[in-house]
Parts: sequence; structure tokens; C-alpha cells
Amino acid sequence: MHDLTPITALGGSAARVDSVGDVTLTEVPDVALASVAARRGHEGVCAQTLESVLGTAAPSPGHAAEGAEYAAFWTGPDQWMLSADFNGYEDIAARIKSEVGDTASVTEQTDAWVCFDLVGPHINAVLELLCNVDLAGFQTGRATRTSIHHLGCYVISTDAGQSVRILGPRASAGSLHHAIITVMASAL
Amino acid sequence: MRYSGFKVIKEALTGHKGWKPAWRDPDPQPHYDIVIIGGGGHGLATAHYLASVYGQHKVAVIEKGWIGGGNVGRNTTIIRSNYLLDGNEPFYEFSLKLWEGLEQDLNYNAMVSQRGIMNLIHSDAQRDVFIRRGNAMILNGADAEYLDLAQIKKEYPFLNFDDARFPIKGGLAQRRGGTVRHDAVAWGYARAADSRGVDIIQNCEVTGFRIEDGKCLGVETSKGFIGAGRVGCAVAGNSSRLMAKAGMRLPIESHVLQAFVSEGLKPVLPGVITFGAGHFYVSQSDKGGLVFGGDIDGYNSYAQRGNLPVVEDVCEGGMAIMPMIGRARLLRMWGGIMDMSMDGSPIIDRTHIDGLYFNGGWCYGGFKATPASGYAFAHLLARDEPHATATAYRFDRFRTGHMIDEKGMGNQPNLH
Amino acid sequence: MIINHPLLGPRDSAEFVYLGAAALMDRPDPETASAEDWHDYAYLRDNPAGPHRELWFHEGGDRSILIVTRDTTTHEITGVELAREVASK
Amino acid sequence: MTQKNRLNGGQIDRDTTLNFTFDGKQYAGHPGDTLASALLANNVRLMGRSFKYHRPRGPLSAGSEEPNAIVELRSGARQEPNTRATTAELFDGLSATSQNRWPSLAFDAMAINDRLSNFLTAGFYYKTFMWPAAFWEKIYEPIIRKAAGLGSLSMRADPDTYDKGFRHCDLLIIGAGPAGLNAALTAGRAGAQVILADEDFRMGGRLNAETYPIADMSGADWAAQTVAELATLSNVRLMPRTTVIGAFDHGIYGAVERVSDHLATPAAGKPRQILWRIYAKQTLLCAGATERPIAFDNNDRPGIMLAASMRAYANRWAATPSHRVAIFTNNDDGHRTAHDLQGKGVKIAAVIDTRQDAPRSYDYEVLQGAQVVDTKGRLGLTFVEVNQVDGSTRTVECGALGVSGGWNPNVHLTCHQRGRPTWDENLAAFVPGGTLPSGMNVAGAANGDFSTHGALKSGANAARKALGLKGRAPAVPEAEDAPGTQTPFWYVEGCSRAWLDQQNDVTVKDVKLSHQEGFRSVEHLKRYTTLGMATDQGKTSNIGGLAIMAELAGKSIPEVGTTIFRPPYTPTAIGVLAGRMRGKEFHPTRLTPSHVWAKERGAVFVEVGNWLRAQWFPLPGETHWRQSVDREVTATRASVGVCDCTTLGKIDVQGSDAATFLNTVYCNGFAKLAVGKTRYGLMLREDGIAMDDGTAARLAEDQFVVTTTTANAGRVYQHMEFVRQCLMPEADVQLISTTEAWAQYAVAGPNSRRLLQKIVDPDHDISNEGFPFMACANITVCGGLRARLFRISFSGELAFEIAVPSRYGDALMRRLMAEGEEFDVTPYGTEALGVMRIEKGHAAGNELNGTTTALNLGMGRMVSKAKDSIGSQLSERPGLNEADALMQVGLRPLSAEDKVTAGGHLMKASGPVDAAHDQGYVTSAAYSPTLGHMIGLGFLKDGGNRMGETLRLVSPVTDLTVEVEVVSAHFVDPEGERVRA
Repeated sequence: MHDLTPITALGGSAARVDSVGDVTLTEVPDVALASVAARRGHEGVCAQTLESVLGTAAPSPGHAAEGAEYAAFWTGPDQWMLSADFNGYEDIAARIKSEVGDTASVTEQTDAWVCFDLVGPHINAVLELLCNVDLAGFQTGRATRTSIHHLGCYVISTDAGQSVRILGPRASAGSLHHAIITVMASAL
Repeated sequence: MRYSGFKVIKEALTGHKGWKPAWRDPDPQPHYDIVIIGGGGHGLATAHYLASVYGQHKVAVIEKGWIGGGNVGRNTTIIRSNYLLDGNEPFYEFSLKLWEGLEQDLNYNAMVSQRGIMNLIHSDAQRDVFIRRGNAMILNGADAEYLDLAQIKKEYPFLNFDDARFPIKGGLAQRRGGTVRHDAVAWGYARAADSRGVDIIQNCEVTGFRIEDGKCLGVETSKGFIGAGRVGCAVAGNSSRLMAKAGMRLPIESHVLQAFVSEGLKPVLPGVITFGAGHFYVSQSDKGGLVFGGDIDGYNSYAQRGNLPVVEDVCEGGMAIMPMIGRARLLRMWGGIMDMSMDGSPIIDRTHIDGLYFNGGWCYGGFKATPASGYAFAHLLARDEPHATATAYRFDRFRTGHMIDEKGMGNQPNLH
Repeated sequence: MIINHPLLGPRDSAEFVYLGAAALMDRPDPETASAEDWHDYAYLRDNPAGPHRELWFHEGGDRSILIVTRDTTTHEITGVELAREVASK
Repeated sequence: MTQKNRLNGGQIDRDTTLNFTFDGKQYAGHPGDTLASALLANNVRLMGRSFKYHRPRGPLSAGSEEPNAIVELRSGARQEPNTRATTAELFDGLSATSQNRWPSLAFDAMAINDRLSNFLTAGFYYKTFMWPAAFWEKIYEPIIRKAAGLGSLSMRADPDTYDKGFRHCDLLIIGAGPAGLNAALTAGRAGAQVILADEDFRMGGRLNAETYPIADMSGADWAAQTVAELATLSNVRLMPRTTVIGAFDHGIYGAVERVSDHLATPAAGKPRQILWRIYAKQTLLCAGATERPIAFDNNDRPGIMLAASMRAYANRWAATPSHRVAIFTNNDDGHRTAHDLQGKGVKIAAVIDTRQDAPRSYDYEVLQGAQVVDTKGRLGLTFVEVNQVDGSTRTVECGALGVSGGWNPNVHLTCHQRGRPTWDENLAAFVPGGTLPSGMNVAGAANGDFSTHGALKSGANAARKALGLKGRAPAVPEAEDAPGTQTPFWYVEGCSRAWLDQQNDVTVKDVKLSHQEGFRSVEHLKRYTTLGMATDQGKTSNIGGLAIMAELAGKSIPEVGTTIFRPPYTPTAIGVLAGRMRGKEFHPTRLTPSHVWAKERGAVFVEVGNWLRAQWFPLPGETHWRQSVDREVTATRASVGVCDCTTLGKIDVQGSDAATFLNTVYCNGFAKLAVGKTRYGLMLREDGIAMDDGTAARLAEDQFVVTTTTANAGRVYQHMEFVRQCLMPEADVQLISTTEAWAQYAVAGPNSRRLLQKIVDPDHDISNEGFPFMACANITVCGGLRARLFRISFSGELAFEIAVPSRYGDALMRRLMAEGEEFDVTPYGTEALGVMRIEKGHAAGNELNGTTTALNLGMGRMVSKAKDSIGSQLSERPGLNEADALMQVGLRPLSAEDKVTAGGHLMKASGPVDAAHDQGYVTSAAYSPTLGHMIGLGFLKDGGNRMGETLRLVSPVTDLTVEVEVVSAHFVDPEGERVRA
């Protein structure tokens, strides 16, 4: 086992937590991510393999799915982002590659993103100041890419109106975090 | 009728009865030596120089709507000659020199105001490029001045020096640059051309060209056929539409550029300021409005209106560099159709059709070029050869690989 | 503007990057094309006042390139297709 | 403070008193007041000065159409020029100042312009100030500029913040008057997602200003009750204090919510205003109507206002401009004002009605067929001169005059996508017409339904239509249903100094002159006279000017045309359009994986695009940046240095056709690149110009890792997607950016291998044999961490680039520093990086400037003729291949102490120095500590054949001329032995 100590996207040794009123923003470093893109001509097989890996159908455009080991959300035509607990799945890319073989290209994305969970009863008041998502239609299990503070982010509705997961570009974690907590203070 | 302060006083004392229409409203004659399509700044300037410099008097300007209703009536009024490339700089410097003598030439006060223009520099690489540009300007006989941070703080203390995301590192100034009262340019040229016998025919739309065995004989219009020895087209954003009537496809796309003006304010800006780390440039009109703009919307459009994202982008730039304008109010916004060319530079050239000439591809830089564009086009129409300052503005430069690409963006017009 | 993405439904055009006329997909055949063909392909545009087939890259979305048919005089959008599907037809 | 003109009733909270000042004087008002209503209640009529003639002015209206009563609100950095007193909500401690006057509002020296008005007619400035030419900037213009303008900026940064947000709905209703409220009720009860926005802080529109009932209650009560019900509906969002400023494409609306403008300062963390982008499937415009004035001589004195506004002040705000008022009207509406004011105990001096058959059924004097021909009172109205039907004149004493010329529908938003209003003969007014914004319907007075009943009915029906509701329409409550027909009366015969545009001082006389001089189209009229160009955007003035021009031209009003309205509906703070993206937040900031560590090391950072990169790492005692940079370069070349190069774009290219794909996007060949090898690649645009360069490392048959320059990462990725999706749709290629996933460090210098050997796990052979120049591999470091190693060099030294997952980047850097101590390892920044690449003649951003070809860069031979690649065809055009084409060269000053400047131009050793003799230019320059003098890279005509030639480097803009020698761009180790060591 290697002996290098990781830091979080926000540059700390521990995950950052901020609360305003009853809404909490939590940095979630323990997420392993891998992008899976079907090879041309193998789209069908790839989708089937993913279904067995996930234990549920690969999510359709605009959606996310929860499996036993892995969760996934759609990122593009025949392309998905799979996630798992970093502890135990740090090698997520290799693992999934071994499953999908030549039917898909797999790329490690774990540290390309910073992950935040925004939780609380009034998150929609925060979200409407952050990103262009039709919140009335943003039910649990919906996932979309949208711009927050000019940053391309993924927003996943994990519990409609109560909790969302936000993935943003890791290098801009600080700007994204600042934008979210500023708006929390404004909206709540 | 000459305009002067004395004339104004005389008329004031005699009830303003003596003022005549600034230009006639003639019916088209059956034939002219030269017909110019487009009663905008460039078309009217062309007519003026044809009559005043090249001795052409059987000239008509045909305008679909009302003169000056196009981009000359909807722009941010800036004049400058701070270009980098040899294909451009002499032309724009020639234009600036014509601006400098415009009022006396036209006997019309277009309020040419050489209050200076300054491009802000925010990185070392940007400074290298602007120094190269400043040198090119001087080597072409124009004026340019490199300002260090201290000078900028002194001249523009209200800029954001405290918490700028992209700190100001310097600036390139052209003191002879400035602004002009845009509508007055069209009116001044129209009045001057009219006084030399040029027919300005408004509300006359060109519906087609009469072309026989490769020669253009005149134009079909909503007021009937008008014969012409030579036909010059200067319709900016509508160039592709018009030339399609002659069967031509152009190296041009039409895009919308929005411009903005704030409520009137007591003087705050001495000159024109261009923000180098965002899409924002601004000046203040004599009436007190902040006149500002930014990037084009970026998609083909003839709709003369833009959308919110660019409005926001421009105002973000404004607040980033000049946070004092946060409580000033945007009064009006409008969009014009820009004839964006494939290398960001214009075309003043013959077409493959004998007797048919073209002037366009001005992108969003057409206003400052108005005098030289008119002069050079008049030269081409009168002498059938390019003016010395406009020899590079050829159609075939894309074929031969002699692009004039100031921004280095290549054949993607919306990036110029 | 709102572009009705074939897979994702209505999306704000601000999520997209405009790439120009859809004719840019018809790259000349390097085997047969003349210098004139390349010039016309790279530099000449129809630039119509009316319906216009154009490319929009969903840079802030799923990275699909869409062929949008949009009226340049009204901005009304009458058709949206996935460029890759059209190209591979 | 007594409120002399405060009446009874009204929708103000008399139990609370709000103190405020105007021009330093203390006044009192109540919650519910606007600044204007409170000032009127305090018997203040004079509130401003006009733009051109500095005429004394009071409020003309009670709303956002106000041209006259505009003030500087607040003080210090929050000073807010040109604020309408008629919409500014009163708060305790409010301070306002009159503007555009000197020295005081009551005595304004600039009012001399009014005396000179005969000389200052429309467009006079175009005809003079021309001689001598130089005088314009020096004398005339400064005077004009100083006199012009209205309010002033504080010249300080706006201390408040602004938010932006997005809201979506089925139905957006703009305006909460009778039509809007009833529409919201209908749609809300039907369960639709509804947004009801109104610019006023109290919803109800005209209902709050009128006395007639709806069903069994007052209109105001009905409005309050309706708003209360709507507030209980979860699917209805009420947005008071929210102005919809623009209708944009496809149902997107801009709306500004004034969150804190009614407070002394915003609450902590709260914004001043919010810009809402509202996405509406359907929209219902219920913006009401604006009363139009009548032009007569001196119709602009303080105390002269629109009759319905006067009524609004009395009914809603319990305020009157005077206790003795007269009314001048051409319709019944004027009589409503007389009736209501009289009901509140205000003396009605007379109602002057232009109609000979004007109703007489009221207990005040009505002068039938009479007209106001002039007025008196310098700082406030005292008398009006009336021409009576019998030709006799009569003077009516009054402190205020209510004027009513009928109503104009507020069609503004229907025009925002260039819809053209159409003329309605019955109403003698423009009504919505042409192509409305998609999904927009119009109801109520905005659509010409002027009666309360008509508004309620059309509001409900329009909502049902928009939502496609079936079934019987619910009953409309009882309300007045007066006929809406209007007969126009634009101006009083023979008037001259009769104001149309009160703010810009455009009079009937000016319109006549405009016509006389041939400026007859609406656009020419507007631009020549400035009619309608003021901050009120001509809401009360355009139609009058249009009518007069029509009469002069012998045309009908629609023939003369209408000016189309553009966004914003009312002037909008620039700050709210920018929102949070200002100051340090203007753009997001990208930090590299070693940022925390670099900060600890005291690095100096520099903005590179959105990235912050370490520029150099000063050591104690180093007082000038050059000392640090020189040391970093020397130490790296002598032993080993480390630089964070994570910012270079990284694109993961996979698929069985990955090699074929790269073979197309790069001008040089990639098909045969072996696995485990890296190759430099040059990417051209289709027009043959160099777009970007970088390396592609083949980690597997079907996987490459491509690097791009920091600046072009986004554009290259976009270009690759275009090629993949549009040009090679069948190819099996998948692309994804991994730029931020990996922390990548350059480890450069003769000791780089020794250092890495201490970090790379022993089972990976990185010896020169096992891992030669341009090798690449997936490896492990520090006991098993997955990593990538590339043997590539930007510095020209033996060098590697090592990459680990970003979260370990910080630890890896610290490890490299610790393990490197024995080699005196030196971290270096972008400056040293730049120096070393210039010493090696490597092209970078300055050389890849979008106009240079492979030939210019000295890479002409790289463009493979053996295959087709993007740009290869058009790169063969003659203009890009001329005999004396620019070629990249190195430049060395003849005397070592001379300066070399990037941006300088190159001239022959002798001969003229001008553009005609330009030989090229310098792209990059730096001091080379290795060589002990400055060096430069540049593009020189036929540069390849001019080695050893002496040139002059001139930079007039920085006042520099030095003699330089043309040399090879490879200043250091030209044979490239070190990189292979």
C-alpha cells in the first residue's frame, strides 16, 4: 500500500461542512468515479453489461440509477458516469474495465470532480439561484448537467426538494463552494 | 445653405423660417452613371466622395428604408486606428485622418471627439501582443502610447485596482481615437452629397439586378428599373441577401451585435475604455449616457435583437472593471446586423460581374471605417482600381491564402 | 433561446457553443476535390435570411453536436437533430 | 412636520411615521408612501429640473412612466442617480437630493438655457461649434458635457450585491391589476404553475387608485382579498416589486426583483436586487395603460400632472399636489379625478373639457369646449389661462392641474421581438399587433379593454385560453364597464412651447422644425429631436410627437409609423445584470493540485486563463523576481527542478479507431506510433493555420493520452468532437477530458532520473535503456499508487512528466521535495518554464497566435503529404507558402547588455524604419541565465536563410532600438543530447 496522504478538493485533510439555517453543504471526498463510453457498434452489449454491473438498467438521458455497489448517471449518448465508495473502489476504472472489456472505453474520473451534497428542506430556494433547472420536474432520480457560477456541473436529485448531489470541476472546487454558500446565505 | 453659428442666431431671431430640408426627396431618374445601394454611412460617404473628390455627379443612393437607419444609426460611436496588420492599419489611419477634418469638409458638426481610447492589458502575453500592435501603428504613421499601471491609475482612478480577478498590468492608448455622434455622420454625408447633386432615394428597395451577358446594367427596385453604368453595393449586414440576387455567395455571415446605453449621467469617463479580460468597452456620450457593448451573440441572425446571456456577459465585464457603475441603469439595448467576414476584415472589390462592385464584411468595425470606406469605394467605382489603402481587401484573398486575420481566429466569423 | 435537445428536451442555448453552418459537415473528398472546392467549403456561406441549418455543440451538456434548423429572421427553431446520426446516414 | 396636503383615507399606515429628507430638509411620511406621494403630502411640488432648459418640474405621473420627478436617492457609495420619486418606496431615514441643477433646485443658474431656448432648438449643435476645429474638444464639448447628464455616480464601487436566478412556469402573468389578478385566480385555481409579477410593491394596479367597487367591495379590497387567496395556492408564486424588463426568444423573460430597495440597507447576506430569468410556457401581458397628456403652452410647470395620477395620489396615498386644483380633459376620465378629489375635500377650481357636450352632472364648474392655452407660476403652478368656447379667455387660479388626453395601452413587451403595434381607430391608440413574442397573450387595458369589467373578463378568458381550460368560464364580478372609445385631442391649436417630451425638453415647435428640415420618419424625428430618448423612454411623449408629425405630413398616425419599444421596460441597474460575477468572482478560479503547497512555499502566483499558477518561488533575500527565476533555471539545468504542469489540457482518446482519428486531427502521422511511445503533434485548423501543439502518448493499442496547451484545451476538445461526430461519425472513438483528474509534474534536469528512481516503484525500469526519450507507461509510485510517466521535455533537459490522481498531487510534490533534497531539488514556476522553452526555441502561445503556419514555425515538413489531415489541403495555398514567408528564428543582441522586447519589429540593419520595410516581429523574449544575456524568438521573412544577419529590433512604443543577430532558435543544446541522456 502506498504512503501518500490525499487532500480534499478544497485543499483540506477533512471534508468541509457548512450550514445555513437547516440546509447543509457537505464536501464528499470519498467518491470513486469512472466514465464508461460504449464502443461504436457495441452499444447494446455495453448497456446489457452495465445493467448486470449495476443490477438495474443503465439510466436513460437525464436520469440516474442506484445499484448495490455502483450508482450511475447518464452523461452523453451511450455514455455514463459510474460512482462507488472510494474506500474499496479506488480502482473503480480497472474493475469496470474488466467487466465491460472491449465493449466500452473506461476512464478514471475520480479526481476530475469535486462532490458536494446539498441537503435540507429549502434547497430549491438555493438551487433556483444557482442553476437553470426546472425544479418542479426535477424528481428524485433525475440528473442533469448545468452551469453553476459559469462552471459545468452535474446535479443529481437524490431526494426531490430535500437533497441533491453536485459534481463540479475539481480545480474550481473553491469557486464553486464559495458560490454555493454565498447563495445559501442569500436565499435562506 | 451653409450652417454656422451666425446662421443659427439669425434663424433664431427670425422664427426659424429659413431652414430648408437637409436633403431633397427626389424621384429616381431612369439612368445614373453610378448607383449605390445602401443609404447607410458607407453608402452615403461613397456618394459624397464620388461627388466631391472624383467629380461624379450623376449618382444615386438607393435606400430600402430611411437613410442612416442601419448600423450607422445603431453602434457605439467609436473611432480609432489601432490595428495590427499592414493590410488594415494604413486604411484605418486614413479613415481617422478623414474623421479629423470631417466637420469642415461636410459643414456639419458630427461631434468628432478625439477624447482617446485605451485598451487595458491584463497579462504578459497580452502586453507582448499590444506592444507589437502599438509598434505597428507607429510604423504606419499612427499614434500609440504604452501606459504603465501608474499612468492608468492616474488617468482612470475609478477602475478596479483593488480586487480585480485579472489585475490591470498596463494599457495601450491611442489619443487620437474617440467618438462621433453616429446619426450625424449619415446626415452630414447625405446633406453634403445632396448639395452636390447626388439623388438620395429613400423607401426604395432593390428587388434584383439586371445582368446581361456578364454585365450589370442597373437595378430593379420597388420604384422601377434604374439604369446604371456601375452599381456599388454597401449594405453591411444584408450583403449576402443582396448579392444572392446577383447569384453570389459571400465569405460572410450575418450576426447580431448588441449595444447598450445607460441613463444620462454627469461626466465620469474621459475617453473610451476597452476591458482586456472580458467582453466590455465603454464611452460616455455628450448627453451623459454610458455607451457600451461587448461580444456578438454568436449565432447567425437578421433579427436585429439579441438575448440575455450576452447582456449579462457584457454587464459582468463592466462590473468587473468598473464596479462604480453598479447603480447606473441600463436605459436601452438594441441589436444590429453585422456582416462578419471570414477573417474579420472587410472587402472592397469588383465582383465577377462587370459593373457590379461590392463593399462589405465590416464585422462590428464598420463605423470607424465610414470615411475611408466611402473614399476607397468611391475611388474603386470612379477609377475601377483599388484605393492605395484598400488593396488587400480583395475577394480572392481567401483563395490565395492572403487572409487579414487580426484576431487569428480563422474561418469562423463568430469568433472575430 | 431554447433548443429542444433530441435526448434531453428543452435546453437554454447558453449551454451550447455555436459552430456555424451545418454545411461544414460536408467536407470535400481529399481524393477528388479541387482547390476551388476547398475554398468554397471553408469560406463561402449561404447565410440565408430564413431557415438555416447550423451546428450547436452542447458544451455545457452532453457534448452532442446538434443540427438546429432556425429561422435567422425570427429565431424560430423548426428542427433539431443529432449531427452524428445525420452524418452516419 | 405637518403634512399640509395629506387627505383622509388611502392605503398608508398612519400609525407609523417615516422621517426622510429631500435636499437636506426634513419631512415625514408613512409606510405605503412613495417619495413623490410623501413630498406632495408635504406640499412640495418642485422635485427636479429638465435636461436641456433646466425648467422647474414636479411629478407628471404616479408611476414608472415618470419623466420629471427624478432624484439622486441615498448618499455615499449607495448614491443612486435618476431615481423616480414616483416609484421609490419610502423608508425611514431615506435621503434624496435633486439633480441637474446648480446651485440649488429653486435657483438654477443653468436655467439661462430656457431664456436662450430659441437658439437651442432641435439639432442646433449639428449646425455650429465647427470653427475652429480644435475648439470642439477644448471648449465647446466640455461645456456641453458638463451641462448635460442628469444625476451623478458616486465614483465608488457599488457596495451592494446582486443575485441571479431561474424560475420556470406554465403561465407568467405580467401585471397584477384587475386583468392580471383575475387571470392568476383562474389559472391558479386550475392548478397551473403560475408566476404573477408586478413592478409595484402593492398588487392591484389601478384598483388601488380608484374608488368604484367590484361586486360589494372597493376595488382595492377586492385586490387585497384576491392576493390573499393567491398567496394560499402553492402553485402560484407572487412576485411584487418585480419588473419584467424584457421578452426574449422562446419564452424567456428577464425580471428584476427589488429585494432591498425599500430598506435603508440590505439585510446581511441578502442582495439588493435579483435578476430572474423566467422560462414561461405561456405569458399573459396585463401591463395596463398609461394616460397621455395634452400639449399646450407651458404645460410642464410643477403642479401640472396626469389627471389619473392626481387621482391615484388622492385615493391610494391620500395626497394632493394642492388644495385647489383644475382639470383639463377631453374625456370622462378627467371628471373621475374631479369627483374623487372633491370627495376628499379638495376644491375643484374648474374642469376644462374640450368637448362642447361635456357632462355637467357634477357639482363643480365645467367649462365645455374650453382649452388651456397657457399657464403661470415659475416654481409651481398658480394660474391657467383658458380659451372658452365663446372665444373669451379666462384665468383660473389653481395650484395643480390634472390633464387627461385619454389612455395608451402598455404594449411595450409585445414589441420586444419587433412585433409592431396596430392602430385602433376606436381607441385612437396603438394596441398590440404584429407578431407577438411566442406564447404571449395580452389582456385588460394593455389590450384596449379599458373598463374594470372588461379587464376582469379578458384576464380570465386569456388565462383559460393560454392553459387550454375547458368548461364554462366562471362569472366575472360586477364592476364598472364604461365604454372605451376615445376621441383624440393631441394639442391645443397654435401652441408652440408646448412640451411633448418633458425630460428632454422636446416641444411641439421642435417637431415642426424636424418636419421642416426633412427629418420626417419616426426614427429621424426621434434621433433629431431626441423625442422619447429620455429615461422615461417616451412612455408619455412618443404618441404626441407622432400625432403632430402625422398632421404636418398630412398622413395618418399609422402611416407615419410607431417607434418600436426595446428592452428594458424600465431602466435597470447594471449591477443586477452582472449579479455575483464581479471582483475576484468575475471568473471562477482554477487551482493546481500543488497550490496549497506552493502557497506555503511563498510562491508568487499568476493568472493563466482561469488558472492560478506559481510564477516563481522567491527565497529569503531575493529582492527582484529575476533573481528567483534565474536561480530556478540554473538549478534545474544544473541538477533537477520540478514544475506543476497540470494545467496542460489532457484528453483521453480511446477506441479501436483512436489512431486513425489522431492521424486525421494531427498534421503529422500517428498511425504507426508504438504502444509505450509518445509523439509531438501539431494540429492545424482546416484553413491550414496552426491551432495547437502537444503530445500524444499511446498507452495501449486503443488508448492515447493527448495533451494540449493550457490556453487551447477547451477549443481543441471541441474541435476533436466536431471531427469525431461530424466528419468521422462511424469511427470507434471516445473522448473525455482528464485534465483535472491527474496532477502532472515536470521533473527536469540531469538528476531527474535519480530523483524519480527514489519515487517510482522498483519494478519499473526507468533507465535510459528501459525508458528512453519519448517513452510513456502506466506505473506505480510510493509503494503502489497508480501513476503515469512520460519521458518528454519542454526544458530541453533530461526530463519526465509524472502524473498521479489529483488528490495525491500535494503529497507527491512534498515527497519530490523531500527525496530531492540530496540533489538540491528546485521548484520552478511559469517564468523559469518560459525561459527554458525560449532557450530551446519551443513554440508556445506567443508563436501559435492563430496566424502562423507549420512552415512559419519551421515544421513545414511535418505536414504529411502521405495522408489527409485537417488543414493539410488549405495549407498549400500560395499565400501561405511564399518564398520569403516568415520563419521562426532566434535573436541575440549584439551587445550582451541590450534588451530584447517581445512585440518589437525587425528592420534591416540600415535603411528606413517603417511598415513598408518591416521584416518581421519578436514573439517571445527573456533573459537567459544560461547564456548571460537576453534572447528572443521571432518570425522573420525568409528567416531560414538569414542566419548571422544583423537586424534592428525597433519598439517605438516602448522607445527601444537594439541591434540583434539572427541565430538558431535552439540556443541551448542544439543537438538535443541532454534530453536523450
